[in-house]
Amino acid sequence: SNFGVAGKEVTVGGKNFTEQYLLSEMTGFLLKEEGFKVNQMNNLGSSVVRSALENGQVDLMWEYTGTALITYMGQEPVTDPDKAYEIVKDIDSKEGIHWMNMSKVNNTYALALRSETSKELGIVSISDLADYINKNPGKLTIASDAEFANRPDGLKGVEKMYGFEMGSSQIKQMDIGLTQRALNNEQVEVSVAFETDATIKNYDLVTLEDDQQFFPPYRAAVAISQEMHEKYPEIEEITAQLSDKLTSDIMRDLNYRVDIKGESVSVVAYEWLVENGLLEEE
Amino acid sequence: MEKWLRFLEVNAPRILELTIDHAVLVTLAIIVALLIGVPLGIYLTTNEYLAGSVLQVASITLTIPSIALFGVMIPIFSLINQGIGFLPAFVALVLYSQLPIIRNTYTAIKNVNPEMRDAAIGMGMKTHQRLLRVEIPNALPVIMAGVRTAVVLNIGIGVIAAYIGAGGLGVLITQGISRGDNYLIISGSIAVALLAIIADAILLMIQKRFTTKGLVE
Amino acid sequence: MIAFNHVTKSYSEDKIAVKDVNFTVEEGKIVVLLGPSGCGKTTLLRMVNRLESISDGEIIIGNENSMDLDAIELRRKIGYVIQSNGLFPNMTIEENVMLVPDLLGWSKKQKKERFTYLMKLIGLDAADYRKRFPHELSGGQQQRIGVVRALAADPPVMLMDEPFGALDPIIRERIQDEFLQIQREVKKTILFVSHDIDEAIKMADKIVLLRDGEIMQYDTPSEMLAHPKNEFVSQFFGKDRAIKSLSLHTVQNLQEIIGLAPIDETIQDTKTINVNQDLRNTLSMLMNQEADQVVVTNDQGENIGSITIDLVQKYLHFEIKGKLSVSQEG
Amino acid sequence: MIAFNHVTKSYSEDKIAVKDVNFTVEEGKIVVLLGPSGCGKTTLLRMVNRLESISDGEIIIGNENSMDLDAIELRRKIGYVIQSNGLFPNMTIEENVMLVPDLLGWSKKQKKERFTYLMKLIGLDAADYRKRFPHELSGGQQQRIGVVRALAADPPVMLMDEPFGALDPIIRERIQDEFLQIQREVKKTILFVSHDIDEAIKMADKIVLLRDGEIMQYDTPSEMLAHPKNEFVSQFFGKDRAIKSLSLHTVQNLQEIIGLAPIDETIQDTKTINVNQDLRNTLSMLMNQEADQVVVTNDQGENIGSITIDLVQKYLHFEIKGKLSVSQEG
Amino acid sequence: MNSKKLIANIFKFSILALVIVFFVWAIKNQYFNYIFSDSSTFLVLLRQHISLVVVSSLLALIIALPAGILITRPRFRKAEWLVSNIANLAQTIPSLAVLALMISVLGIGFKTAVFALFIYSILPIFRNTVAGLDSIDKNLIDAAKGMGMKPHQILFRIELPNSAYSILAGIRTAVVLNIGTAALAYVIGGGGLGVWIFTGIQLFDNGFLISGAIPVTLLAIFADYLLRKLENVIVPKGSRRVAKLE
Ligand SMILES: Nc1ncnc2c1ncn2[C@@H]1O[C@H](COP(=O)(O)OP(=O)(O)OP(=O)(O)O)[C@@H](O)[C@H]1O
Ligand SMILES: Nc1ncnc2c1ncn2[C@@H]1O[C@H](COP(=O)(O)OP(=O)(O)OP(=O)(O)O)[C@@H](O)[C@H]1O
Ligand SMILES: C[N+](C)(C)CC(=O)O
Ligand SMILES: [Mg+2]
Ligand SMILES: [Mg+2]
Repeated sequence: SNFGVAGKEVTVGGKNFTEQYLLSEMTGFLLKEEGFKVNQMNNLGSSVVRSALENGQVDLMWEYTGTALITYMGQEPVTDPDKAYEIVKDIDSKEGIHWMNMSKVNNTYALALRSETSKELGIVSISDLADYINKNPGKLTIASDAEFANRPDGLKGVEKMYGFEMGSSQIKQMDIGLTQRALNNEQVEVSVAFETDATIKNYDLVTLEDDQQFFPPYRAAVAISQEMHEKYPEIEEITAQLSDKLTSDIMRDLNYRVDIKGESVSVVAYEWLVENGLLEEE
Repeated sequence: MEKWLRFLEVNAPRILELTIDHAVLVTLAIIVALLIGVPLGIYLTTNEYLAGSVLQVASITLTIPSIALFGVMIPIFSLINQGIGFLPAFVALVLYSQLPIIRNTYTAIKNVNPEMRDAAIGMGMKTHQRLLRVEIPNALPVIMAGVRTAVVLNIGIGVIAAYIGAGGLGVLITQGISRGDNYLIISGSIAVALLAIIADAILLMIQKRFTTKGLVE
Repeated sequence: MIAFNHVTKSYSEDKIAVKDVNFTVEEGKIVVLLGPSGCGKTTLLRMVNRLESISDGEIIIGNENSMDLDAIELRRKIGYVIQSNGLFPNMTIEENVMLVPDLLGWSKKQKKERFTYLMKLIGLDAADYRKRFPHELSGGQQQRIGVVRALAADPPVMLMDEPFGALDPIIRERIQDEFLQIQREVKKTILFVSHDIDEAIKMADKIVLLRDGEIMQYDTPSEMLAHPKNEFVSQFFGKDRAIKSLSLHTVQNLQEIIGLAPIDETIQDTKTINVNQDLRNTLSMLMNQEADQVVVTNDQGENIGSITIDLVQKYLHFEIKGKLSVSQEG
Repeated sequence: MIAFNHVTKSYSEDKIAVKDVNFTVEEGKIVVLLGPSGCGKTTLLRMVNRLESISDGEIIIGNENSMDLDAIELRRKIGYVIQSNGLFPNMTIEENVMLVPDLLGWSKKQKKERFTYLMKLIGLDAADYRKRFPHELSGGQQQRIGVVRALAADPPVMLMDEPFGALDPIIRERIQDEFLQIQREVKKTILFVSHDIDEAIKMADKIVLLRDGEIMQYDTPSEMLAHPKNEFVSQFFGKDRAIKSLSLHTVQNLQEIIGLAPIDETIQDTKTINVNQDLRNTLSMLMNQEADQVVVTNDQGENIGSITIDLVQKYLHFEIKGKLSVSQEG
Repeated sequence: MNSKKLIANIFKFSILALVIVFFVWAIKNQYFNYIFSDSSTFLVLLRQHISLVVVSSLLALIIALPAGILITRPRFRKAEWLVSNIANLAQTIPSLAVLALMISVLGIGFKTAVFALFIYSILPIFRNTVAGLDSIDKNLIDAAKGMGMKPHQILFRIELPNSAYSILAGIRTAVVLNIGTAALAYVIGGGGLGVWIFTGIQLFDNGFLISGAIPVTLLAIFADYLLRKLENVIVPKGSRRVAKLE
């Protein structure tokens, strides 16, 4: 049934890009199935959902290990995903947040170029990019969302590690959904991309090799408030069904259906859950 | 067109749900704004000194860009752990409604023909009788105009509330932007516009219903 | 009765609107406050129902000091008519007229009866007008409603501030007549503000002529026209005040005091005039020499005598110089 | 000169505002359009400067058909004063008054001189008022500015639509007198709308009395008062029109036509009256019997005769019935 | 009387206190720091913001003012009802949507944002122009015609000066609204101080938020103030009072 038993209520938080809409929606479906009344608080910046989780406005969310490690906790990048997960889990246990169900989805940041630009300028790695920019300052512009432009694991960190700098007027900031479009429309030369983005393939873009391994792994996992976890321990099992099955490729595929084919988030989420036997068709 | 039908078939329940959220947010904000603004507007007619400063403050409030006000609400309300969602959006909308409601109430009561007021006093009406029987009825059309302005304004501004997690129709539009989905954007905008038009029409009906025929010129 | 005892009103130290005013409006009489703009008429009027405070002196209404009464109570006992009629546009005619009775808690039946009675008084059909709104009435009708609204709770005292000021001269005259008719029936004690000399002469039992807040003269209209107390009064009423005063008298008054001339049956070219016609119109007719003889008829249409310019002049002389001089001549 | 030849104006098939109107305003004269509200006065006036089109007939101005002239040219040659004075709130008094001269391209110096001259005409200080705005003036002052604005480019013809309608009676009378004074100096050809009988009588060389768009009578005021052509005219001017007409004449007029009575030196109780006093005030004085004899003095203060009610009556009779009847009696 | 003044003063001081507390809190927490530490970015964003507003407002003025004048001419009067209603309907479309929909037409970036803001600013200017011209006393027009003024003379010497107050109020509304809406330009890559506001919201970084939001707010308040001052210059002294009385 879709009707929650009195008191069995959770708020699922979500960030402002497609993968997150999908993850929240799928989680919501599963929880509803188990008799929870589910509130969604979607469409938020990373740190906003995070602080909502901290202060109890949000009960659980899908978070990425790398994001937590660097942006929230200010730690050094860790290349091993399981190690990273443990560190994050450990630190957050003191914050009243419980991590569980790390999936195989690795949605890391990437820098993308149009493949023709890449060929023309001979840029295939971020080091190439840094070289080019240092030789031709002010020539390339980058499309980024507000987060990437300002996060320590974002542009600032990349610049620092690779040793280049983009002037503030070279950084075109916009909604995360539009960066690849801006690139494709030749309004910028570089854009930020997510590894699971479907648009990369679709637009004939290439992602630059992170040859100095700046970006840590960004494994999607469930972060839930300790309180909620203790109150409803069954949530761990419910969400495990998802984390067990999801991979970056599946995520990319689902993103493709939403972003490129224009299907509705809930339809895509619902159909996938049904196809994979997590939900019975009504 | 066919695409639209398919889109609506899938999304209609969600659009409806968000529309209701949006309407509830705005309605609650307006009700609270009315409870504050109308008595305040009436009181201001008796205190010129205060009227000047209150109206000035209210008019400055209205110049604050909506995204800025919503944004500033986050750190402030985080102090009580309510940084995102309904409460900050609600408070921002109440603030935005104050100017049209206070100003229109104030000017409407103020502009009630002084001779009419005189006649009422001269007939031995007490202050509350005068307010209820003469001043408010005659000021109603102008007060309602203020309410209508506030409602239409709030329905529009409510869209921005999606950025601080308050839900509502802004969700459709912001997701539409993120996902480059014009169907979402357009359906969201049309829902907002319709909501505004319907709300305005309903308020106009209420206004006509409660305005005695005597005031219809 | 309204008595003003040494009433003074100062809005500020150097703005004294009313200065030491003393006069009494007797029971059932109309006293008109007359004077140039800004002389303090409205201020004086509004002190009676305490819309303005009294700076000094006292106003006695009935036999109580107005300050001893509760302001709300006091106002409900005083009918108040203002220039622009002040009808409430949001209320129907009935609601407007019955407002004070309503505030006083009259029963529905009482109110309905009273409304019907009042509307009859001003010659409007109660059923027809009950549900209408002020804006659906002509200016003249609105003014009448304004007057009966003030009469609604049958207050012994009425204050009227230029009640007919906004009307055009023709309708204005009609309403003045109508109002005098009503007053003959209801006999209120009325304080009436006007700045129109003709209106004052017509409506007043007595006139208070004000200048700069001070009473210049308090007298009956004919006394004031005949014996202006000072230069200001005489100038205010103008050089033709004798002619103005003629409108205060009818042929009947003349007949009663000095009698009419006999009718000369030999004169063919005659015109007739009703005995109730005022002397101003009569004189005009006589001056015009529209006929060689003007015969006076009574209400039954019988000829009761003839009238001449000489008679008018004599009558006026009598009115002005008093019986003494008439008897001297007579 | 303005001549109306069979002028008709219909706003729609069944709304004929002006019907076959014929009359001529002679050079330097004031013709007053008089009549009840809605009778077509404004419409008639506005056809002259083509603010309304003419449905039928023609209007000749000077000796040109108004339709043959360019509308803009035509209007610049015609002064136009409207009831609400129509001063432009965004312009100073000087800019308002000098607008037409400005449009006509006068030089700065010319304008300044003209402004000073015009302000003097209405007794206002040019330097003081030059930079003020209309809202800083009283109603009466605004009205005066409205009049001189129309006079600014010295147009031979003036149209005035109830120019003094908005003023209170006392100020109104003062401005009327002032305007007549100015007219004596400037001698414009004036078409003047009024609905006030006294104003019409006072201002007009001739009156056009309209009803429902048709001319009821076109005559000098005294003719119209003495010989109303029909029931409507006679009712419109009222029963006391003989007395009204007295204000049109002075003792001087009477003296010229029927002469004064000799002075009886034996009578002690005399009052004097100036030969320029109007007969209405004179009659009032005589009726009042303020003295046993009223002696007329000329401007040099010399006594030139005495006056009696009989003389006034005779004079009026002469005016009404013409010389014939006087000589019969004389 | 005294108690009323007292209440008014209490209100004024509490508001002032609130504002001061806010600023003290913000400064103490170094929330304004980005303005100084990253002043080059701040200046870029500020310049972008101002250009967005100025360019779009000027374009809107160039279109809306003549359109308002045209629609109030006798020839087009009949269309006024229709045009005004369409304009009012358009006003109910949220500004964010107008920005978003322009992407499909013009792509992403500054030009798109300018165009959307321009579209959005036309309405208040148009509406106030029409209202201003309509509210002029018909007697004035009559007097002007009667004095032999030509239509263009009436327009420029009577109608426009006397509706200047209303037109300026429309421009003021448009500009203030515009400053706020321009803060949304970030979403479509149009730049402006909205970038910092959104950064602040998404990163929950009060520094970015306040360094973006407060300057935008001050910009709006300042523009409002400036345009009010402009009234004293542009609106003729004589008609200012008349307009304010309404
Ligand atoms: N509230 C007030 N404050 C200060 N002065 C006032 C006030 N009300 C009236 N006055 C002044 O008091 C004087 C008398 O005013 P009032 O209104 O009584 O005159 P009025 O005779 O009724 O005049 P009008 O015929 O123009 O109505 C005037 O000089 C007026 O300016
Ligand atoms: N534009 C118009 N369209 C239709 N009818 C009109 C128009 N203007 C005036 N009328 C009608 O023409 C008639 C004459 O109007 P006009 O304004 O000339 O009267 P008036 O004598 O000036 O009246 P008032 O003394 O009230 O000013 C009236 O019945 C009026 O209703
Ligand atoms: C997973 N990403 C790093 C792409 C975005 C985030 O942290 O929200
Ligand atoms: Mg008064
Ligand atoms: Mg007229």
